[in-house]
Amino acid sequence: DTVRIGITQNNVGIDSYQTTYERAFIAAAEANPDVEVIVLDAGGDVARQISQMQDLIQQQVDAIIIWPTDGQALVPAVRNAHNAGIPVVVTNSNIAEAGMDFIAAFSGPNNIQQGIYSAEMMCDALGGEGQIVQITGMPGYTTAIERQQGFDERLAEMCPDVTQLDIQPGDWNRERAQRTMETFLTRFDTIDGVYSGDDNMGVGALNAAIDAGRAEGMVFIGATNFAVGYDAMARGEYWGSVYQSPVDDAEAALQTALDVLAGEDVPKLNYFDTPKITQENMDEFDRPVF
Amino acid sequence: MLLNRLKAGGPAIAKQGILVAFILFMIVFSFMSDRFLTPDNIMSVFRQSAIIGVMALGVTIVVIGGNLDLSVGSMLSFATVLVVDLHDKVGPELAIPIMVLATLCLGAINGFLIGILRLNSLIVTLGMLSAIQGLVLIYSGGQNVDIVDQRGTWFAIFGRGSVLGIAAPIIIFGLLAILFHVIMTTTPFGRKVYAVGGNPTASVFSGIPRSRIVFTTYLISALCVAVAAIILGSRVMGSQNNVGQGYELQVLAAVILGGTSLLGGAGSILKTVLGVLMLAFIQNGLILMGQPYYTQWLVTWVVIIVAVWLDVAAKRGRLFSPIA
Amino acid sequence: MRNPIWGFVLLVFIFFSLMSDHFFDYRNFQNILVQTSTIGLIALGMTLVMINGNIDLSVGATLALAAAFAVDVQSWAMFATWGNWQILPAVCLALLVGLLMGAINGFIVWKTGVDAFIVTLGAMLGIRGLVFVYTGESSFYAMNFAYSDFSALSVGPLPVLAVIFLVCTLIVHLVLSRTVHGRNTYAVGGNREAAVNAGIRVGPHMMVNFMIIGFLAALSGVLLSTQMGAATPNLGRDYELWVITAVVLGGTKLTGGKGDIIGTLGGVLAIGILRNGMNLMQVPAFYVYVILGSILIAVLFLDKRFNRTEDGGLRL
Amino acid sequence: MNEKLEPALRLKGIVKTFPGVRALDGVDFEVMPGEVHALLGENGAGKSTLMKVLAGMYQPDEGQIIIAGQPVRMTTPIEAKAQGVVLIHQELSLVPEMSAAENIYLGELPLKSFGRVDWTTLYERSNAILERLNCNFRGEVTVVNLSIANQQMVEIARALTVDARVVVFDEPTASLTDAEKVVLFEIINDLKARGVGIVYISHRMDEIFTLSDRITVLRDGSYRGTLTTADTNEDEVTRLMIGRSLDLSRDTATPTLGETVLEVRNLTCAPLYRDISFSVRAGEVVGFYGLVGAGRTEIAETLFGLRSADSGEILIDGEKVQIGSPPDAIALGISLVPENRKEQGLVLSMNCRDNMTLPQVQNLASGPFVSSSAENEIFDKYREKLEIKTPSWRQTVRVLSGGNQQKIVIGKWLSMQPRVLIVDEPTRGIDVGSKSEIHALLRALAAQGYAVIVISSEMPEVLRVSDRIVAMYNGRIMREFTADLVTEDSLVQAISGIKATEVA
Ligand SMILES: Nc1ncnc2c1ncn2[C@@H]1O[C@H](COP(=O)(O)OP(=O)(O)OP(=O)(O)O)[C@@H](O)[C@H]1O
Ligand SMILES: Nc1ncnc2c1ncn2[C@@H]1O[C@H](COP(=O)(O)OP(=O)(O)OP(=O)(O)O)[C@@H](O)[C@H]1O
Ligand SMILES: [Mg+2]
Ligand SMILES: [Mg+2]
Repeated sequence: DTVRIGITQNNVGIDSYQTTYERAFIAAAEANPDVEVIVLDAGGDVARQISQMQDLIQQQVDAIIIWPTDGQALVPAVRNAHNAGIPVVVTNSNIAEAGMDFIAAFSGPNNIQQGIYSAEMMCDALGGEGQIVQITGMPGYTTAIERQQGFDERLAEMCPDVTQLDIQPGDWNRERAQRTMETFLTRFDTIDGVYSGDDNMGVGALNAAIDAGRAEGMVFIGATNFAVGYDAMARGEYWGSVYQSPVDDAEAALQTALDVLAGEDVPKLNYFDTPKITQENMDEFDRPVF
Repeated sequence: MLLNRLKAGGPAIAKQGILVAFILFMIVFSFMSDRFLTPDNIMSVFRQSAIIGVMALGVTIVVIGGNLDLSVGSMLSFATVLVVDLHDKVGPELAIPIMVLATLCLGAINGFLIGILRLNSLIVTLGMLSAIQGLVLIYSGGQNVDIVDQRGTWFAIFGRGSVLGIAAPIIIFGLLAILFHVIMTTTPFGRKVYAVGGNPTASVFSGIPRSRIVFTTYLISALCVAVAAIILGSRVMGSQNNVGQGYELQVLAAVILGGTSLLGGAGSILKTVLGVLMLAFIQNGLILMGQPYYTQWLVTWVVIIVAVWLDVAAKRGRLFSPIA
Repeated sequence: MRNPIWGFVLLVFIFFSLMSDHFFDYRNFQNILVQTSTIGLIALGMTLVMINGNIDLSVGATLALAAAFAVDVQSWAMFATWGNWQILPAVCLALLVGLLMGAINGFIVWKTGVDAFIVTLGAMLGIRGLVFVYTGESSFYAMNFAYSDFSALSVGPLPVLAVIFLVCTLIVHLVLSRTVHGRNTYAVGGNREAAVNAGIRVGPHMMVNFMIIGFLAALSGVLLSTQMGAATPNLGRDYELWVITAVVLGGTKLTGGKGDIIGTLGGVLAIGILRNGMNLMQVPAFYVYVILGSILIAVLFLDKRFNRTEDGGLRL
Repeated sequence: MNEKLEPALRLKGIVKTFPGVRALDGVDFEVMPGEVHALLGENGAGKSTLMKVLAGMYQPDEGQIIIAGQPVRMTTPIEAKAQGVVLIHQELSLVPEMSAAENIYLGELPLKSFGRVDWTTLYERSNAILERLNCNFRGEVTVVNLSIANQQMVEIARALTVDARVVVFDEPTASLTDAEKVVLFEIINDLKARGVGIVYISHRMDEIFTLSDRITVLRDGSYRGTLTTADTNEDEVTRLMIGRSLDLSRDTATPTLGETVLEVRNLTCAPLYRDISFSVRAGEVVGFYGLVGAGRTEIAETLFGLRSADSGEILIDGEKVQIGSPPDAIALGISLVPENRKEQGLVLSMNCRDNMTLPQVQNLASGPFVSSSAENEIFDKYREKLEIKTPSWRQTVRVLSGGNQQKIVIGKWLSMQPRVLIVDEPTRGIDVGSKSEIHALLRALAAQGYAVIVISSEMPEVLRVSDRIVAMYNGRIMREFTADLVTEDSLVQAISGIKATEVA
């Protein structure tokens, strides 16, 4: 017989990643005749996500998949589901430590690891020395915080001679990142590299540098490889990024939930692979669809 | 004599409040970073402020006419997504007029609901803010749009071109500001907008077609959004579905900083330009100083209140309000 | 009910009852009440402030600041030995912070004579800045599950959060309709000059109302943080817009002088039921924006149709 | 007057300046207990300003306020009230959405525990006061539902809530009917009998002479002298006020009437007015007389395209016309000076000149721009013609005195060179000097061939300016009189609803 699975997403439409994720998720569910899904979107608002959790619990779905808007704040909501006997699978960005006891599994990329990858690429590209700036995602959101954390820690450890001049947010917004980069360019006479929390912002920073005539020799590293980033890489303007497929992400989440429901023994942390992508190895990857 | 003039509260002095605030602010900031007042930086700030600035011009006119427009943020997302998406589908020479027309239609809906049906502008444009955001997402299917041939298209001139070393966005913003300033201060239309905003009833009793004037102010606002979208799309060469999110409040803050009264009937285009520049210089200056981004919010808080306070104080001729 | 919003509430109620299997369920009604309590509490304060002829755009940020205090203060070393009682000083301090933010807004409006829209627009940015300064842009969480368990308590058939909301609604309703302060609220908004002439101390009066809304926003933040067991720096973004929408739907005039709590309750419920019902019906996210926006305008339009009296038949 | 008596209130050498205006220049003024002291002066002479100083709303730059022998400083209206000084405002100062009782006790609602309003006491007290004022409504009604006249009564009722030492009435009768005036005068006499000092401001000489004991005259912000009413006459007062005598006689020259310009046939807009037919010829002034609420304003609004009639026809020059909006009316040469200058006549935030040229700003364009010189020309012409007192055309009209504001509105519509000029209550709140100028102006306009309609609730006014008088009652035309056949009695009967036939 069919299982009913509810999913509450973080903020569909804020970027293509989440939209593509949603599509892939629905497609995967439709492909499976035994699955019925309830797809909800929290619009980036924690409180709304909590209400959606309540609504899903109230409807007594068989399992809940949640893409938390905030790792901490969803812990009680997840606990409620757990107490109501509904298994919870966390997708994409993880729940806080305190909530680990109440989830069946996590499935998604490792954002801290991605930050680490980016730091390693930056070190490689700069040969271990130089001055860089960082443009982060929307302040206060887990993905942004984790990527920054992984990057900062790994960079300091791996190449202490690379100095970070400043860190400012780009709000996941290309124009905003472009503006921030323009100001960096005025402020610093030497910038050797730029790390951006995703490629969308990275391309904004690249645009600013090109307009200022200073892109030559500047290293651009991003995360979540978007099509624009891929293309810029192909043109040789963009150094590297982290390849992360929303389709893999969505399918992994659904599969994890189904495995949990089937009573299989699922590991707590299911990270799917998000490899480094650079100008050198980009041929091995398809151009992202988003 | 000077004190008397200061007390006279005429239009000449009303300008001074915000101007004084602006000059004070620039002096303080230029002491804190030596890169602040360099020509390069000033040009860069001017260029960055063009998008918000162009939208603020339109919103100023709406506000002088006694209404609000909170839908400009979503509308900017709409227009940018549309023009960028169509760019690759039908080419820029068709994409631009189609986008302008579609944006004007949204402006016309605002104008119809507020100007003709007389619904409250705050709530209508709030509703439109939400509805248009949904429209954008439905149109794009939630996907980012990008111009593939970023280097080859002439569409790039609006955001990245320059004439005599002056960036195109600055030229567009400057020309529009002058144009709207002239329209508002010297033409019959401008006079009517002030009248309708100042006292709608008396305007009707004076034979002014109030509905049509309000309707037109929303068309102008939409037109400004369309122009801003061209600059934005051309500058970024792509668009997210939520590029304009939150711009409505930045725009409104700029208009307010410019001393335009939310009650309608008073305000000035040139002072809005000051307001826009002031906000842009705050953002820029604090990054130049290496301050964390949230300092910017705290500084904006203080600057908005002090600047508007100085402005109203200059108008009424005393510092503290007469409210008991 | 003379207020058209209650007709609308009834309409959407019937609509969703027919359209969704899960809507007409007593546990779902509990959910709706809990979900509306957040916006609802602030809306109570907003009704006072708007009847006063002012507006407060900073409530979302105040809510976030209070939530941060409520969660963080619990873990202060000085209360370490207090056990579950450590929640008490935390909540008190959070509410105090709300009062203080309201007082700052009110004081500035009073002394500078700058329009409240502008003052609180500035505060909306500034207080959010304070939240980030205080939290260092990360989330706080409560070590103590007793804190988040509070939100799961019930009083009889009602969840405790709903009870708090309903009690506050009753109190604010009584204050507004029965007390001198409440009546003066109408006077100040209806004709400020007349209020001044009559010797009402308009400045302090408005400040009190800003403090009330600050307090209610903080209370809302505290209750929200009990549901999360945590506080996030981005909490409450856009809430001001939804609160204002609810209050206006409830029939309060943006220009002041008119409105009541019964209407506001209707407005809040209307939005809560719509949100909940669309979730249950699984309306796709993109369409939810369009539907909410259109309904907002439609209700405004119908309201205008039913209550068109102002112009007395004059074509203006 | 009794010399030994201490004045209830004395003002000495009051100076008050506003930006660009010296509104009060060393004014002395005193009121004795039990005296009605009238304060007279042209529009903008400073009467209201002086009273606002007295009521603690403005602080004087120089001078002293002495109450019961003690110099006092009053910084808020509430302090003034505590000293027993109550001001009834020229402009209504009410909260529309609140009940009459709450308005009467605004700022000092009776209290119970927990800050609750004591409704029982509130209604008891206010209903007692309203009864004393012979009002036909109760304290429970919402003010917005009351007529302007009744709102004025609420305002007046406030004076009776405290044990007042001095009560100031600033043009209280501007919107009262005759019957209500009688009640007001009774109240004033009652207060007077109880030893309260009354300051009475009005532009109506008849009232001044029936009510007052003494008259103080202000001119251009300075004190001109105090007269004992019994020992003086209108002419002397007028000369003190405006520096010359007034010719109050009706201009008797028989007008040369032209063709019929405006004709109205069976116009009906239920329930406001029904079956209205009349015509106006070029060169003629037709007066519409009736009580407030008779429906005259609504007819004017219909003619100006602001209201649509249910049935009936409007003809201009014998041709049927449709007037769907004010621009239509303006294009047909109709002008309307509306009855409420602040709400309907002026954009208060705009300057004097821009207000005056507003309806024709489209036509003053040179190229795409408004011609500033053409505007100034118009403004200067009518400022001179109507003697508008303002430091410059840049002054916002908000700060002009009521009378000068009214002149701006009249100037606005005169400058449109209309064929049909409708003026609704043209001299409400206007001083005697300007009033007679406006009357002369209306006559002169008619003589130039304009068709003029004057709506007024003041009998002397209609009698002075009209060639024909249309008397209205309750939405219907009762009778038409020609100037030479009208008598005050028949007019009063007509507007009270007594049919002509019953009289004859
Ligand atoms: N707030 C103000 N700012 C500037 N000028 C003012 C202000 N209030 C009054 N005035 C000016 O002071 C003068 C006196 O005004 P006031 O209202 O006292 O006249 P008034 O004698 O009451 O006239 P009216 O009979 O028309 O009511 C006028 O010239 C007016 O323009
Ligand atoms: N039959 C009626 N039903 C309802 N309201 C009425 C009726 N007759 C009169 N009124 C009210 O009275 C008002 C008419 O008063 P208004 O002051 O406009 O009349 P008027 O004759 O033009 O008086 P004036 O010009 O002297 O002020 C209308 O606005 C309306 O509210
Ligand atoms: Mg006066
Ligand atoms: Mg009338």
